[in-house]
Amino acid sequence: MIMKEKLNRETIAMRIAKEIPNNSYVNLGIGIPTLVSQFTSPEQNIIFHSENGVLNYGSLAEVGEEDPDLINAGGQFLKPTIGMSFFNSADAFAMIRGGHIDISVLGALQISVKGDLANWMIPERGIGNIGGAMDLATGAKKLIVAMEHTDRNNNPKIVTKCSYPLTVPECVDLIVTDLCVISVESQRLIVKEIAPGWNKDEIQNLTEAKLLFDNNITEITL
Amino acid sequence: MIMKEKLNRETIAMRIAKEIPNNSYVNLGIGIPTLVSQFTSPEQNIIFHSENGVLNYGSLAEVGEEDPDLINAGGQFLKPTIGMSFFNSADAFAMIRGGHIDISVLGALQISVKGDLANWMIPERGIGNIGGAMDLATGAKKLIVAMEHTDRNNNPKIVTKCSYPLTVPECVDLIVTDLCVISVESQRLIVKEIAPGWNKDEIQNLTEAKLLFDNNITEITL
Amino acid sequence: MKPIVTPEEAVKEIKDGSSIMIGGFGGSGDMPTNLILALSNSKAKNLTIISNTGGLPGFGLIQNQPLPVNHDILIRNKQVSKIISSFPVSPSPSMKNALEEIYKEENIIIELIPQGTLAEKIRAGGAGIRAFYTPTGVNSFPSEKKETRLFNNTRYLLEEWLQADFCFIRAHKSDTLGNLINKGTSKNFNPIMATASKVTIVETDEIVNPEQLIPEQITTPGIFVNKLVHRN
Amino acid sequence: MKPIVTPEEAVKEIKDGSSIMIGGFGGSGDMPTNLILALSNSKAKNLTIISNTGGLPGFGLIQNQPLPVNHDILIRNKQVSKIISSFPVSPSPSMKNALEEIYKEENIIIELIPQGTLAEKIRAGGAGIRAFYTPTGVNSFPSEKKETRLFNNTRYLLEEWLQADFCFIRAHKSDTLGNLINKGTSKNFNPIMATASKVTIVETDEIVNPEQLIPEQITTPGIFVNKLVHRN
Repeated sequence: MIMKEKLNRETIAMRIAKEIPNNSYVNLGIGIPTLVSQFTSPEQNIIFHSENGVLNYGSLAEVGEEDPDLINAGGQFLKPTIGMSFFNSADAFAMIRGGHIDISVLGALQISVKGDLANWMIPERGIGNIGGAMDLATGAKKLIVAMEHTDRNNNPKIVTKCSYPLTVPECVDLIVTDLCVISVESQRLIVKEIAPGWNKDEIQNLTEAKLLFDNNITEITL
Repeated sequence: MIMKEKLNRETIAMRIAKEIPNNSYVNLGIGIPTLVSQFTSPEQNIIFHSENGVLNYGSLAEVGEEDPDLINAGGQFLKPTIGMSFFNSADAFAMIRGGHIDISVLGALQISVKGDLANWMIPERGIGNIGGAMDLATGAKKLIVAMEHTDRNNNPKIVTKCSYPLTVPECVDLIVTDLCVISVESQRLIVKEIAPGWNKDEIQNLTEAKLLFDNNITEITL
Repeated sequence: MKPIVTPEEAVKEIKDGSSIMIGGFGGSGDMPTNLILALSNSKAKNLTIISNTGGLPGFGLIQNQPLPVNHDILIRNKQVSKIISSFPVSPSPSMKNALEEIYKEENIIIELIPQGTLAEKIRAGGAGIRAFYTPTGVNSFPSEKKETRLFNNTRYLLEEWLQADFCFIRAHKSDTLGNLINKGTSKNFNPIMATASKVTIVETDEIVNPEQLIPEQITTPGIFVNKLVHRN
Repeated sequence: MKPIVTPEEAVKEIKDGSSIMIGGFGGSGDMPTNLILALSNSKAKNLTIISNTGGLPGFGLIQNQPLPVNHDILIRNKQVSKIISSFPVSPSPSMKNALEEIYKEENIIIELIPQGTLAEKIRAGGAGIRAFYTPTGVNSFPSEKKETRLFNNTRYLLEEWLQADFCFIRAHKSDTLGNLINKGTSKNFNPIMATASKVTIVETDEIVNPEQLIPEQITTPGIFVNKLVHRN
């Protein structure tokens, strides 16, 4: 197979930023999701939530200006931002579980054709981290997954049935990978957009799950 | 029956104040219980809790200095006091239900020989107020009842079995009336102190429940 | 940015049969009086009101001040078919509120709930906790019709969450993002009701820019707020 | 007035088999490091540790700063027999913490709980709520051994409260009455753990007189606090 160019992490984040309506409350997971906040504009008035207890954080702190009492759930240091508010972990998850977060963006190890999400444990490791992912995938109104289409060994991550332990079954709404944008609709995976230079067969070949392709499929636009 | 002098409301409150160990967290109900805070000293470092969301309140506000945002659960206006803290109703009752309040002082309509408390409804009225009493009688480590020994028509309020609907069964630890101090121990009522000028028979005659009298019974001391 | 509306605009979408949580502890200065007044001037009927009291006009009243408007007026107006409350009537049987006067002939359903259970049900409604086991009410009034369960030989009562279509709450200050500050004892039910209602409408003394609030003093983050009404 | 003690005095009553909640989100400046260090110098063994992570020395670390002490040291010392956590090991499999290195040979029990459920179990422990129904974890890992129940056709998982013998928490400021203030994102698990432990020990940057705290900024009222330790 020719090694064609895939989207980089920033481009995946940029594409996801386009999905976020103005005035949304959004939680970004560790990894690619974290990058999404760089690609939204202040005019969109998007409020970012982090489950360690902060709403309305903005940019990251400069090196030398880190405050250990101003971090996000990924352990990154935040800049003090006008409009911030702080709360304890019970209240942070009350927001999530209570349905007050509009969009959660998470990474994934595997996603099944039904939209099952597995992202907390690689069985070979024998031990995993759940963190806030299970609550976010359960409670957020919309769940977007940001990930590479395949793992490091080119094994498909979008599968017929997850072999890794599930985080939440049937929870994913949209998948943005380095190859395409997939909408999960009634337990079917519908490819809506494809990365420049790639075609349907190439993408299906890197995917274990059966993909459907939208009639109005387009190139990924940012 | 000769109309002998009973203790007044302030004296009942004063006797209860003596029961409160230093450094206790104490919730005072409406009526006689409210008066208790007048008879504790600052050196005792007693912290008063009110279930509308305040800890460490002190004296009442003077007329003309009332602040509608500084009240207790009885609707009385409070003076701003050093060391106060404020919280919402869920947190106020987390303190009560979670066992963090050392002493609750409540009024009562009836108390049974087993220490059952009835204080939320007179059946003839057809409708009653529970307020915070049920949580307080359930959650406080110690429950003291402050009340007149009989009702306005001289009917006993300390009864064999409550005819009024219960607030909480078997919850009362100590009863201070205008006639005596009664300790509830293993479903028995043991009179420990008697008001000056009264004797055992007179008190039993105004009580439906069977009373036991402590061997070391004394006059009520303040 | 949260919309700033008049009380009349704020209550416009409240229809017959809506449920409304009303913050405040009792009945005096801490109630969202302008919102209640606007609702009393609307045509909405068959409302379910969830509030700590059943409307106590004299509670927490400063001497020589006029009786403040509270939800008593909605009951007197016959706009209410059900009330969920811990303290529905006056502490004194001789000073009847509207609810006690008319609930029988108007068939108003009164659901009486211990205050801590009411607060916890509302918090659960906002926090996505479907139900919980509480020790309060076991073997007394509310448990008669309710499921109980033993944990380690202690019995607890099952209570479900409580949610509403709307809530009217009070704030001392709001910023334009809907972050709220309540002074002193005026938090009470306001912050938790904001979490448990589909549409949270805030009657606030002041509306300021976000830089004018101290983040650590915010009692209700804007995520729970939908509309702001400036109290005059 | 709350007693002000040294870290060594504070941990003296912690015995073999005690359960200890440790506040902070991850592993950097927000942990009660002096209390953990004192405990690591004590003889207490077979401890149960309840904390968001299993001890992540590098988490939230400021560049070029030394690795801060956290409960990783207790595990490495073999003082821990059980850990209850949502994020027990390093995010990267190649950077193992002590727990991942030794849990098998040391038979350390790891109870893995979703972070929101962990927070809610602790809050419930402090609020006298014996158990609750949550949607999180239904049909995935934790539900395998757990009871579920349908409410209106949606399935929820039953979770019980969590309480501990001790907790170590952090505060930015405390007054002599034990009222605490946490800055910024340093609330996290601290205020709720304070409510759910028999003995709450606070490691605080400052201890001031009560008149120096703004009541509206207090995040943990003194009612939940037993001992204060001044961080140097």
